Amino acid sequence: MKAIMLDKETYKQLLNQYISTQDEGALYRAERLTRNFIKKNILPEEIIDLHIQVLRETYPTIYEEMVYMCQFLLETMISYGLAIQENETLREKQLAMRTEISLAANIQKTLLSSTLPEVDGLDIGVISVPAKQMNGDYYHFVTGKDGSIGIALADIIGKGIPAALCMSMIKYAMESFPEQLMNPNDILRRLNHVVELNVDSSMFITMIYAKYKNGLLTYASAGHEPGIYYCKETDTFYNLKAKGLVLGVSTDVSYSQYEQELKAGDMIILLTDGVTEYRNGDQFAKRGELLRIIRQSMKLKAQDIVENVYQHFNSLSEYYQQDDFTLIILKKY
Amino acid sequence: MKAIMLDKETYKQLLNQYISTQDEGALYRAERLTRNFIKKNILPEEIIDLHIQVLRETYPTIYEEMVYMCQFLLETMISYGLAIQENETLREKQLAMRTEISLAANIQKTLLSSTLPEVDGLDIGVISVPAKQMNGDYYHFVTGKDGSIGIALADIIGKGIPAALCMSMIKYAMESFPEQLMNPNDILRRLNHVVELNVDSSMFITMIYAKYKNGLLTYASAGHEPGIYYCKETDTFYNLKAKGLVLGVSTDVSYSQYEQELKAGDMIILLTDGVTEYRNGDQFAKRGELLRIIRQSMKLKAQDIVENVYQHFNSLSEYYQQDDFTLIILKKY
Amino acid sequence: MDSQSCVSIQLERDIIYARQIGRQFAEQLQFGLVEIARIAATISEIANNIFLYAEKGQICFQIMEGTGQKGLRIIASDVGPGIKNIEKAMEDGYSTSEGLGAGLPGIKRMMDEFEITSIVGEGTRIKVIKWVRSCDNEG
Amino acid sequence: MDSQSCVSIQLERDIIYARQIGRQFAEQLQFGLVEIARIAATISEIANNIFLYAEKGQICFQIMEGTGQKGLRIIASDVGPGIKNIEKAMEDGYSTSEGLGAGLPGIKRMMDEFEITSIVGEGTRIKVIKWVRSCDNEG
Ligand SMILES: [Mn+2]
Ligand SMILES: [Mn+2]
Ligand SMILES: [Mn+2]
Ligand SMILES: [Mn+2]
Repeated sequence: MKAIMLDKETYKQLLNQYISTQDEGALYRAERLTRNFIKKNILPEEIIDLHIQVLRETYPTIYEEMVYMCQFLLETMISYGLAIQENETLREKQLAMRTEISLAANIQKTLLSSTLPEVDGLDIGVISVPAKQMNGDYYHFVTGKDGSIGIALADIIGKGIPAALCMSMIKYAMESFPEQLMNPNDILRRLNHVVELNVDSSMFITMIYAKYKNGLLTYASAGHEPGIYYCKETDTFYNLKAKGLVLGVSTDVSYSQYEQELKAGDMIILLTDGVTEYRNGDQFAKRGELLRIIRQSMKLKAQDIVENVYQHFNSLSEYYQQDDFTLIILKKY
Repeated sequence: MKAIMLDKETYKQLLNQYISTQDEGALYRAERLTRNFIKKNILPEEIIDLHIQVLRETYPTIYEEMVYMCQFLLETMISYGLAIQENETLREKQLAMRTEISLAANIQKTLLSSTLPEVDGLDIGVISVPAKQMNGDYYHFVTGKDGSIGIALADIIGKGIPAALCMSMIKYAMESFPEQLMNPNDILRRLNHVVELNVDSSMFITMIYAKYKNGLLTYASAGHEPGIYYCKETDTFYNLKAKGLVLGVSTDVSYSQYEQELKAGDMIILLTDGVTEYRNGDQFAKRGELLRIIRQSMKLKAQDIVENVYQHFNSLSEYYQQDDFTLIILKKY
Repeated sequence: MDSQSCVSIQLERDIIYARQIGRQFAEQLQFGLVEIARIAATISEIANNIFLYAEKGQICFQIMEGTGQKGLRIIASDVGPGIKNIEKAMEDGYSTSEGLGAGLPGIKRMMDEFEITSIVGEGTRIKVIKWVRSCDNEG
Repeated sequence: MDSQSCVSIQLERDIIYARQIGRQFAEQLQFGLVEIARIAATISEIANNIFLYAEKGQICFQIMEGTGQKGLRIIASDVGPGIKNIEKAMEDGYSTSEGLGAGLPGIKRMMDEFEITSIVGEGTRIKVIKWVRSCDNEG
């Protein structure tokens, strides 16, 4: 209370100084002081009150009308004062929300963590970096009893909390499927059903599901960003063509299943659109840029390649990560 | 732009009116107008500008010092104007957040919905009403292949989005347990492990898990609000005593298992603390009040009883639902 | 002036009259300019609340004199349908009908004490008190 | 006065000097009182930004005369460590060091054009332009 009184005295001094000298320094210091006023909840109407006081002190014989003018102004400022006070509450709420979301993001991280499976002859690398706090990309590895591995990679269209909940539903649904049904097209058909039933039509999901066993990759796609096959023999990258409707749009959808044989030195690259549609300044990258970087680091371990790719993009000076970024690489050796 | 100019003209007229008559009506209308100004992003500094204009028009021979005073004031108001503009953005963000959370709440609802199982000789009723948008209570029914049913009722300590994610984890974990392990104490022991591993230590969960088969209720509790047993023969309510640590606090915890036989006319009441710890004005209800209402409607179907209880509390004039409210009643017939 | 006074609120000009009465009480209690303006704004808000949730009501003023403390109590009451969700009405950033910062949260901020009771089907009553502080005259 | 002028910013009194220069330019361009005050406030903000992310820098003023449009361009630059997370610095309700509403979002609101480039390890450059509107003199 004392301190506030002092602030107000300072303000009056600055005002008097300005009246006699029109000094820029007084204005500057008044600006600093006002910032402090706002923090201390001193409102515009109180500033006007100070002015009335200075007015009366400086011009004891002033027309009463001029005081009325200031009183009118003071009344006007009440509404502005209220708006400013609301601001503070809104800020606090926003801060609380931030804390809550960061807590939720942590839970999501542990909830959706998936350990890399160990498969003979296959080197696996994966990186997934959310654009905001909550990740809307989802990947999961399953190890089958027959020595096969399943790889799910999904992108939830829609962000934030709803996407996170939706993702945990997918994970839960997928784990509840009986293992003998673990064919990519079956899994997508069933997931489509679950998503269609449970999720608002404004939200949908793209997914690629792949199964690897003994050098053969079987996969199906629900409208997902196409994967890439690197053929060592021809030293060429090919798109993994696959047709299929995104999950959650239509009730009964069946998915085609595709195959790709892998030989030593071949690679499979699975990704979400966040990898190729990043923005660098005003430019959007093409898949070509991705392949160039992969080719440069092809000799490395799969995990090093994916990290290398992310580092490359992230280090671009005008890179701005708009979307969640997930990249999986399988290297047959 | 035209409209804003007009507003400013109106303001000047009101000001002039007030200078000559000190009329309350002018102040009142100025207040209305200012509200509109705030919505239209006319800021306090612009109001001061209007004042300077009126000052010059009304007193053409005014001391230049008085204008300087107002200019000083105008400069001061810039910071307030900025704070008010921020307010608008914060409001928009808050609105967006609300929409997101209501979307998430919908997903949560479908995600966590559990259909009532059909069991011979048992009438089941359940109601679960969240205090805010997201529900931090969780219940789930499982039907076993052996004709038994499992009932899980949990209360996540912690609210909002993190609680919702946590809950979907519990659901997922529970469904992944092999059925032969479906004993209440085993389930709690395993869940404790999952929660301990995955969830931040600031969040924990109370849970009661009960299994019903052929007139016998087996149950275990992890620090949950005690259930209630109604014995028809003695026409008396008894607390279902059970000891056990809340989930997520310690690594290795084992839970005791308890039994309660049910005869025709007997009831089991499972609840979360939101049912008994609601606030009515300044008073907190006791369990006694709950039992009084249940006794009144005991003859009804289980679903009608639980709805009746909620309606009763909700209709109290000063009732304020602080916590999520979940009530399950099993009636043996 | 009497120490109690009521104004019935049905038309917009009644608000202006209520503000006048409230201002007179406030001046009598020697509130500072800022506090007087806040009292007037509060009267607008609670009158507005009457229009929002009922058709008419009344606003009563009473000077409070207690042990060493003086203040102005304002009670607004109506027999309208009542406010269903007070919690929401009290939340910041929620009221859209009025300018930013207005509504019930605004009243609460401007006054020293605030109390609202609303019974659905019976009506709403808002009680506020503004206390005179010894340093009020100094702003 | 020349149509371009730079002020180096290293001490607090340099801010005051920069505001003075900026104000002279603004008066020369016949901006209204409100806009002049906002230009001065912007100068404080960008100078403050220099202190926040670097030790020193400079602020340059340039009168823009184009096809029927006149304006004041202000460029602040430093060779400090750069701003790592511009996105966050641009977010409302985030800056805690300053009063509510200040910081980069505040500058953006006060000016007509706003551009920031920051390279980590090289420095930061903020360019703003305020255009003279024909009705500026009428507030
Ligand atoms: Mn996405
Ligand atoms: Mn994406
Ligand atoms: Mn809870
Ligand atoms: Mn609870």
